[in-house]
Amino acid sequence: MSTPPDYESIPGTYVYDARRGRQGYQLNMFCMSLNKPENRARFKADPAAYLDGFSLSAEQRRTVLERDWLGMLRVGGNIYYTIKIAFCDGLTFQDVAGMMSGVPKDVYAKMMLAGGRSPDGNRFKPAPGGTDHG
Amino acid sequence: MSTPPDYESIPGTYVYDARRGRQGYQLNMFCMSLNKPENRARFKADPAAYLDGFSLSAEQRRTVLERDWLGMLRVGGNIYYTIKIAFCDGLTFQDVAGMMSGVPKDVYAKMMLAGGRSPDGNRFKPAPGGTDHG
Amino acid sequence: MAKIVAGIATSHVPAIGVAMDKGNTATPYWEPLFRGYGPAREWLAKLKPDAAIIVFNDHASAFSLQLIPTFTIGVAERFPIADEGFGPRPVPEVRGYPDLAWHLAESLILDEFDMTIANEMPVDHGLTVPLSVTCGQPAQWPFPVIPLCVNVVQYPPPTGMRCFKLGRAIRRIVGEFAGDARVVIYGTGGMSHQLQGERAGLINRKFDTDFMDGLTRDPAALTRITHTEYMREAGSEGVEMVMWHVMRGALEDDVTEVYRHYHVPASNTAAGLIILENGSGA
Amino acid sequence: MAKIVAGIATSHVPAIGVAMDKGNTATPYWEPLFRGYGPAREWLAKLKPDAAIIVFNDHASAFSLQLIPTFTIGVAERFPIADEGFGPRPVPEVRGYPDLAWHLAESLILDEFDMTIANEMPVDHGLTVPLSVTCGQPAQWPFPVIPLCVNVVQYPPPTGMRCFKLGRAIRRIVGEFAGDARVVIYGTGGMSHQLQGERAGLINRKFDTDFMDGLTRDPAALTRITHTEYMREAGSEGVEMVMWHVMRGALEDDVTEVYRHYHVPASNTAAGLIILENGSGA
Ligand SMILES: [Fe+3]
Ligand SMILES: [Fe+3]
Repeated sequence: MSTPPDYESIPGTYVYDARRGRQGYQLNMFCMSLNKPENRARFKADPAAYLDGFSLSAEQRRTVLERDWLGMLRVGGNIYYTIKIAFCDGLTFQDVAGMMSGVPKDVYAKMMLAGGRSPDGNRFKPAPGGTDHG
Repeated sequence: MSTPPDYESIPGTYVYDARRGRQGYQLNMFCMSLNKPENRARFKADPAAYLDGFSLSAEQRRTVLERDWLGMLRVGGNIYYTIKIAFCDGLTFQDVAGMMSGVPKDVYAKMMLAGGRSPDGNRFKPAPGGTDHG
Repeated sequence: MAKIVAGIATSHVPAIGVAMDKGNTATPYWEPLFRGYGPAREWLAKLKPDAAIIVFNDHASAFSLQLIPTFTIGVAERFPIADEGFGPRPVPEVRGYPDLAWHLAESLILDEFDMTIANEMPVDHGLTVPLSVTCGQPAQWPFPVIPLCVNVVQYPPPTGMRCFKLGRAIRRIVGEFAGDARVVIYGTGGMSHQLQGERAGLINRKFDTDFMDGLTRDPAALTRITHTEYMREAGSEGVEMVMWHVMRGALEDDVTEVYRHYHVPASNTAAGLIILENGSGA
Repeated sequence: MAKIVAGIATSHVPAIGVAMDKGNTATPYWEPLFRGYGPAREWLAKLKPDAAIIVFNDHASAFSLQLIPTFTIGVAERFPIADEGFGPRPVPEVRGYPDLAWHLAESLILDEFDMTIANEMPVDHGLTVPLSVTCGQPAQWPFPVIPLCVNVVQYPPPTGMRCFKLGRAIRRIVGEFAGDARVVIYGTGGMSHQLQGERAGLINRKFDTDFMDGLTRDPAALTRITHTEYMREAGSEGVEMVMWHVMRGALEDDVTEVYRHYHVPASNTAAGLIILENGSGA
């Protein structure tokens, strides 16, 4: 509990552990509700009103309404849950992955076609406490 | 799977195992619904109509409508579930235990006050395959 | 470091809760049972634990047959009181202890216990009656609780040995938790009782007494009792006693029995209570 | 006696299912992936197993964060297709195999695996995409299925070692089942992929290749890979590969790799497929 878990040294990665499980519960349970077509219809018709039915923090609410995909992860969103918002928008996993990694859709698609993002240089955060031996 | 489980040698006992779990699922899920006060009210008001909402076998349905407590166990009822029907009737676990063991309420109560049913003579079914060494 | 300082095992008969909720504890039927709970309450009030882990089983309240987890740990901030079919008991909501509960959940899974994690879970008499028995009727429960729910409704429950090993792991993992919380662990359920069938009302005083004796002296031997032996000797619902092994496993090898109470009947059940402290005593 | 005759591991990327459901498998993007699935379908059609155990993970379809079981075994007669947020896939309902599923559930629990038993469970792409990949688009799936669902959504998933031990137990328990059913076991998920964060799109061909090599040759070494190593090397969702260990554990010590296919990309994922048969080969 006192030392940070070793996976914290992985860059650009939001492991859905106990801390995020506690922080993101309401946000993810809202996403879960979108498994029902009638709820998807209500959310699409009036997102803000639909969100009133869940106890999200102001920042969680903002990330959903603004489709801030990376922001959602930072306030406890779990990608298997938040992707359901993207499905409502007609987006795919790859669309959202591109947005989260901050590059245009075609650039991300090209990276994947070229074999994906290399692990080399992407194993450890550059900060003190980790060096990439990839 | 081929030899009967050893607990089958216990008399007057309906172990809620895989066989009963498969047989009694719908019956017990009906009982589970009685955890909600609105469902209890509907069941009390019109038991037959309420049961129409569940896929019970004719015999399961009969045991519920006739409050055949022992019969319920024989068609897959689990006592932790079927007792909820008794709660609707204002009965207690002890009332139902007496009825299942086939004695009047006061006789059962006296047996319990005198230390309960003895295990002696009640460990094994009298049939071939088991003798009571209690 | 946090530490499990003592263990309590007690039956969790629903009628005991009803007697307390209705103010019937002084009737001739109930007085002998409740008289025996007094010393346990005094002991616990003196111990003042910072938290409790309560090992119990759900009785078709939080869980239905749709999904039947073997071991569930509750990590929520609070656990509402379940409606079991006659309205929720009029007792305080149960406060959780998410920091320690999540630490347990994570460490147990990495230690090869296949836990189910519950972020929401109403709790029924299996958990609240032991609290009532040992804490009385306060406006708030005196400590936060980690509910640890064991399946005993669908056969098979986990074995006594598995439960004992879970207790052992809990002891170690609580000891790795930062801070100095003093934790008490409850094993609940039992003792001998059979609620169902023509054999309802079975009580086996000798089995129960031997079980309580063995809990202090030779818990390893007790873990070899099979499910069929529990059911044959102590009634079909007597198999709930497997939950006492979790409590015992979470204590040190050497323990001292500091209190025991045994009374027949509480409704259909033999009500037992035992308190064990770590160490072989003074 | 029943027997596990072979194992398949395959990624279960949802986009692969969508490509099949929309008839896009011959496009330039998808053709190279689906070409590689052909031999696996032929192999399975020739094997004609009587049943399959499919080890998969749910993706917020049947289970929410309310209750998170580590291992769930489905004992139902049928499993409906889940709506994951864009309507259920247009594929046949999955038939269950309650006789063997209950036998497994009961024996696993008595063998100290803390299973959750599911009497009702919709199944999502984690289970249906592997069926589609290996069976094509029949009007009915060719065999009944026992779904075995593993938590990988909430950290921590069970360890690779625990998954391997579960497979070992499954092998023995299937062998104790009356009848002569020939059972195939699927491990699904993986290979390297990361769906989230700034590092999304990570693919590690070397890690994946080494993992497939090790699965045949030295599965014990693979079970020592930690969760952090999976996530660092193969992406945060690459940890799904723990499910391949259940499949491998359920096979004999000596196996022969009869087929392998590996393709990048399928959406964000490296799609891998491997077929292992018992015995060290001809
Ligand atoms: Fe109980
Ligand atoms: Fe997956």
